[in-house]
Amino acid sequence: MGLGRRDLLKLVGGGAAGFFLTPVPWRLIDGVAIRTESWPGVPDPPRGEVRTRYTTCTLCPAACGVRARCVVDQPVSLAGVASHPASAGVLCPAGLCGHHLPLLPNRLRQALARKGDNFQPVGIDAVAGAVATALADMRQNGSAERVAVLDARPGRTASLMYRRWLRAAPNGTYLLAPSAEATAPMGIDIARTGTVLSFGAPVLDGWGTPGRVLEARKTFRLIQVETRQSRTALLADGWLPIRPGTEAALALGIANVLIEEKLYDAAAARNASDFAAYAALAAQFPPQRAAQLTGIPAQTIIAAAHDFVGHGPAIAIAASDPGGGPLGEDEQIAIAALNVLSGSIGREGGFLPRGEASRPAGFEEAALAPEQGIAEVPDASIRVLIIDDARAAGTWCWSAIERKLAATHIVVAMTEFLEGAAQHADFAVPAPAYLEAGEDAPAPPDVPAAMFSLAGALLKPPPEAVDGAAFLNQVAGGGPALADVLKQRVAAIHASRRGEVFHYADASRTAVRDVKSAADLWKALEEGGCWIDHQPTPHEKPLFAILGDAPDRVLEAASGRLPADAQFPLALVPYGWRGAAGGAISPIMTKLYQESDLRPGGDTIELHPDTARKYGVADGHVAIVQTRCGSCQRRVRVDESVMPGVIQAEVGPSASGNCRPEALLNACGVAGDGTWRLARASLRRA
Amino acid sequence: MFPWVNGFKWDAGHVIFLGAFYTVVMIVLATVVRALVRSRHHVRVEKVEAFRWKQDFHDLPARDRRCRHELNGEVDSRLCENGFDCRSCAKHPEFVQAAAARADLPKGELFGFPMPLDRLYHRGHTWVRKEKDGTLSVGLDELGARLIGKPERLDLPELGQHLNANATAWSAARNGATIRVLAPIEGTVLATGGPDQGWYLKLRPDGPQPDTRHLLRDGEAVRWMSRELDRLQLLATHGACPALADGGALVEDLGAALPKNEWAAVCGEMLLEP
Amino acid sequence: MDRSYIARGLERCTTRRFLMWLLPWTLLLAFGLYAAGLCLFKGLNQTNMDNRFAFGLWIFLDLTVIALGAGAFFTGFLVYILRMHELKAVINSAVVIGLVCYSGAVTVLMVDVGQPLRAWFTFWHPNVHSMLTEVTFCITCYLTVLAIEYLPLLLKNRRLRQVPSFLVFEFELHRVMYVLAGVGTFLSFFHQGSLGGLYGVLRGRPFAFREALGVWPSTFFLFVLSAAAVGPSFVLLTTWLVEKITGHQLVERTVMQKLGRLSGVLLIVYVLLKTIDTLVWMNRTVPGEGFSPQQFYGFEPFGVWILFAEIVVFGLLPAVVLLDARRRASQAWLLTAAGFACFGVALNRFVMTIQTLALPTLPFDRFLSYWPSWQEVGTFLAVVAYGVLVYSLSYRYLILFPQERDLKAR
Amino acid sequence: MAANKSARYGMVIDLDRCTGCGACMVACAIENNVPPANAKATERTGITWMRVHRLGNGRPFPDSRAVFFPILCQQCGHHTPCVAVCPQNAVEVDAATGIVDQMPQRCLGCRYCMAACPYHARYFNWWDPAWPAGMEKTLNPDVAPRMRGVVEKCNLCHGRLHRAESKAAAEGRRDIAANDYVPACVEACPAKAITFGDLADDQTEVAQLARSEGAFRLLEKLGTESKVYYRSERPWVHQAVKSGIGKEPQRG
Repeated sequence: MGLGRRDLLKLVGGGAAGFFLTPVPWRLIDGVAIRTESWPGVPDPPRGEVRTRYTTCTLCPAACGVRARCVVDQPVSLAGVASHPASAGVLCPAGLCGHHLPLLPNRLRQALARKGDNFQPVGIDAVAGAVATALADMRQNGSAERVAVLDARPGRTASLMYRRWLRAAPNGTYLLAPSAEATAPMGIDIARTGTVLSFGAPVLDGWGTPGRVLEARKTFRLIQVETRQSRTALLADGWLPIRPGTEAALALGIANVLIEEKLYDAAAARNASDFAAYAALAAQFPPQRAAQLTGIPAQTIIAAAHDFVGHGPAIAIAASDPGGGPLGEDEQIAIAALNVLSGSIGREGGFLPRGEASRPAGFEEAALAPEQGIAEVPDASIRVLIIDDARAAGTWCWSAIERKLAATHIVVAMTEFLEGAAQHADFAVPAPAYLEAGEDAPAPPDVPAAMFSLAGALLKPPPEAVDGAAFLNQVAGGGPALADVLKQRVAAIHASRRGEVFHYADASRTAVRDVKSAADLWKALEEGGCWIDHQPTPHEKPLFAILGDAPDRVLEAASGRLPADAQFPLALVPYGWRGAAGGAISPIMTKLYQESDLRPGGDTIELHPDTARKYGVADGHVAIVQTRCGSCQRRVRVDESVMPGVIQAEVGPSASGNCRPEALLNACGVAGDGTWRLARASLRRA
Repeated sequence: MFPWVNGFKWDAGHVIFLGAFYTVVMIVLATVVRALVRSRHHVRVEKVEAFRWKQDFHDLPARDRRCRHELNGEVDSRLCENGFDCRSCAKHPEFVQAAAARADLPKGELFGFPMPLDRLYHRGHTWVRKEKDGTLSVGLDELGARLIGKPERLDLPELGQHLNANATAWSAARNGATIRVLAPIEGTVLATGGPDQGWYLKLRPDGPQPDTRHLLRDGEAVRWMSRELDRLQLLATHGACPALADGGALVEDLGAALPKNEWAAVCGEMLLEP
Repeated sequence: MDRSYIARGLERCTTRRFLMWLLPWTLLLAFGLYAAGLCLFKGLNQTNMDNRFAFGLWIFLDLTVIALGAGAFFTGFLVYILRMHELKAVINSAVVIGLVCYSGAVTVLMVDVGQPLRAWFTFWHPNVHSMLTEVTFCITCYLTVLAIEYLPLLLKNRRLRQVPSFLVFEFELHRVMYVLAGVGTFLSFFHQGSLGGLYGVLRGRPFAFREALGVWPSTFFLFVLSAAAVGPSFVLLTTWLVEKITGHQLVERTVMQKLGRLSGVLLIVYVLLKTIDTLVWMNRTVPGEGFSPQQFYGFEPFGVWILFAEIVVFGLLPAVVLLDARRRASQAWLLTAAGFACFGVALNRFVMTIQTLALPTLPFDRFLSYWPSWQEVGTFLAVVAYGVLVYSLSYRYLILFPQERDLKAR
Repeated sequence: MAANKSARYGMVIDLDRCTGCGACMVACAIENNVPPANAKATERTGITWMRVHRLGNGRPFPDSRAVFFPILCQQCGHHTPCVAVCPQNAVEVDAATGIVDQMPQRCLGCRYCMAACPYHARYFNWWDPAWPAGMEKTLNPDVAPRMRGVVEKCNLCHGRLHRAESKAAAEGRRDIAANDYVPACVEACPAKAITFGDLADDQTEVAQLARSEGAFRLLEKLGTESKVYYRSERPWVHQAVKSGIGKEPQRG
């Protein structure tokens, strides 16, 4: 018996040993190895049919063509549309991850009403009701107060609808965003431009239509006038590091050289009614004086002037930087005048008047409220303010808008996120996000030819979301839906029989006159396409005044914007990058400002080593930037490329997330014309 | 790892590296297994006690492993290599012959310390006496008795159990320590006594003429004992105890006289337990 | 009360005092285990390591600890293979030190890898050309060997040896110990070496990269040599420390001096070869990779002084002292020299690991700084505490120093 | 270019065109399901298979100049540092494409390869990969996200290579068409600064650019035969690269 048991044990033991000599257990272990891949924290990408769909980017005025790779209906990646007439197959970082925006956790999904310092849910009809009663009240006692729509993305069909609606409303006022690029009166024929003299415009870092500009970069020379060694300055053929706020002086200095040396386009000058006055003004800024003011050596200024007209066609631009705000009107005049001297206005390779896609009947200019800048509206005059796309307004100075509001007022923000201006509103109304709104994209600001493209919705908006038009209809109790007006507009374009359709899918083009019906045109645009008019032909140059009514203001501007100030010895130069300067951004953008040091981030300031030493701060310290209008706390980065005596502050997202741009922007203070480019500041370690 | 596992290549690197690895594993495994098997075998054939003594003897400090013939003054310095079992010692007979000439008549006591010479002494402080009936009585000698005194517990072997020389004959527990006593000679247990009887065991020898060459007798025993007393004194004074305080007479019961730990250590030393 | 577990004739403090001694170490161990737990369950984001400082405190200390633990294999080699019997006096202690160092190092490595559950992949899909594979295989094998070498000590415990089969097994093991010592020496040679190779093969780290001799970079042999050199020194130091703490003399002074001398002889050879290696590196290897040696010492605080300290102050100096019989005779000199030798090797491991990673390799790189997080420090303290506990228990209940009793009897 | 005839995929990055916008980094992260940063992540613990660095000329304002340096796995072709060191063969060089491939499912996270890589192109998952709730929907179905505690790096968009291969197979072609396989960063670069293709095929634009004047590789003397080339007309850039380490960068 005992013996039997022993045998049994032997058998089992031997069996076990034998088993381990076979591949079986090892195979099993191999399998286990693979299994360790499935780990709790790792999400499983959804599978499904992969399709390619097309739309147009509406995150900035560039209106780039978008090719979306979708799993079933969900876009999983965005890319440019190759050989797109404007964007030339390019998307910017923000555009590449635009499909994340609708899914952001802080998405606004229902209307909110302000209660004290925080918001409470409310029905949209209640919001509309509040606006309606306010309007009724204004009508009743015919008050002089205004109803205003502040449009962050002008030039859309929706903008036209606002303007028509405002026309009917009491003192309806249509306001343009302080730094609206879309409203440039003329386009640039960049493909044929010979020289670009840029006053702080981020030409290579998100200006106009990036694809188009970068493609043309091979052919134009770039002279960058900028305090900051921006990305554009780094890649420019010449960089003129200019003392903050003295752009006008440089412009006049260059003008001086050109006029003295008779290097300007006399023919073009003859069209200017007040050229003599302008020349006289320029005469006050010989290179030496300009050098004193701008800190750029006289020789360099002279050389720049020669450079400028040396390789025509030459244009001078002073577009805005999304964080730094636009240059003051007067600087703009001084700079624009250079285009008269280079004769680039209305000629190939220069500025060409922008065409516009035909409008449907009832939207003639006469039937619409005029476009106005915030500066043009008297203070304390707005009773009802409706802000469209408040998110894009992330870099406005609220103080500029606030001072326009009447004592009792309602501010309604149509927005996807409770960001930017929306935080100051009385009501926040959820709007469809990017890729959710079936709307049109305005023609890019720098493209002379008229363009029209649909930003077809790839995703369903949240049930509560309403677009601006629908909201106004609700207020007014009826009116056409945006979609219908869009259809009308497409019909109008079809009727005009002008231009051609570019199809995103295969980069083919069809002349509009070959498109059978308006419906077909609509289909073509909705499936992914854009309509583009012929390149406008140069026309007779009209008579115009260079300085207009502002010769002394220009002179004042040219004498320097930043008077010395013992209490605030430093110059605060804010700057931002298109697509991230505003409120919400995709979390993937952390790659740029948190997981790398590619972008300093919105919680930092950059100083020259000497400046830092002088004010007792070092790399990594936290410093307080103080101006007359406010202050903000930021981490110091010491950088040899910064101009001594200057504080560079990025307006944008930050790893710490605790830094909102407002603090900085408000500290910058706002000029009468609603710009905030510069401020005097002092610095101390926190 | 193995030819059938993903990533394995039959190249020199793999063959050499893994070859070396498996060899090492095999060697280690083989060594351990061998040790296990052998030890299992020894346990089965009850060689345990032999091993225990072997080790104990090996672990004894050199001064406690002196050859009996050195103690006897026949050689200057010699260490025992046979665990005090002279029967398996090649040199022993030579010494005996050499010593044969030298005959002396010792007296049966050592500074008033009884040392009967009718018996043979083992270096573990036990004695063996051949009885008329051919059995062997085994007991503790005077020193051993005084060391252990009255044990609280006594583990004596069962009747009929066979003991080997130098195996544990019995163990006595006292002061929280157990002291083992070595068997002076092999034999089968016939009866067990205790401190009061004056003897502990009665053994039936394995053969008619038990071989007792390894045991100490007569003068040799006396000389050994006197040396043992010196050793005890050394240990005791080291522990500062009253052992020989009164001019040389050993106290009756060291177990009571010494502090517990001290006593255990001394017992270990004297009864050849490391 | 645990008297019956303590070998007869050994003086040990009372149980109460012993527990008091264990208490703080136990607390430290608990704290360290908590820290390690954080790293295991929350991930290595608990440490201050990063993509650039991929290795930190842990790897540095692992290398150091294993170098110091080399006393185990080297003493074993001397006793069982070269039959230097006087070293029997410390072999047991050396084995315990070795066991502690290696098991500790392996434990930390387990925490150090991102996916401990996959640690066995190295055995499963071994890349035989990787130094780390060599290290993993050898260390695990050698740890097993050490455990087996530790077994007899354990079984010799006064209580355990009452169990017949233990007694016999211990006896049998003891008889084959020389085989294990041989295997241990073989394994140690390779993993001490491949630990050196670990950094020597990094072509991408010109500061660490060394020319190959055969299949191994020169650091392979330097590490073996330096480890063998400090092994005895460390055994010497620990023995002295235990003597100080317990107040007993544990080994003959001559044994200590013997250890010192061994260290000295090996150390002087090491210093010589290390110097040659450094010269070859400066004049051949580095220029060949398009750098100049000065570039590596341009970053404070790691100036040339660190090289000088490593080779002269903590290499040549102690070697000379240990080789001088008169100095060796003085306890103070002996111990100081041994201490210097150990520190020198620790410094060498530090330079190889930390300094290598701190140095930039690309034009836009920065010289990086790194400071371990408390979780990293805690995890290491756990190993220290664990070591002290194991050694204390072993010292109390096992016979680590065979000479102790005789020396006491004197 | 061919997947079966052994190709050597590589790229030439024109530093004079790179504007440092970061589109490549974003596109890469989206294509390869690289998670957004953990709140505690820094530029030393983040995951950026493609990372744009800024190299200054070390001179003060107004003479300071800088260039943007996109760094990705340099796809070393000769004693590839990371391959030799990996203890469990988790890194392999694909003979057919020359792509250095990291197998996260076999990596145990010892990070030895990271210490070995002189280009710092390897990244460790210090945290569990986490996307904001609901955003998992936007993951690329062709690429499996990696778990915490393993190393990952650029593999020249393996997902895209497979897609191109299966497309070729579907159309019964043996070789994949050049424009079917373009890594995300190359596709996304607005400045068209990156030229990608088969270096083994002399006819390709990339091969010619790689041999052109002003083209260079990082740490060329290490003899790693990397397949990522850079080019610049600016002399100081070449200077800075030659002078190697030793200059503090301007940022950070």
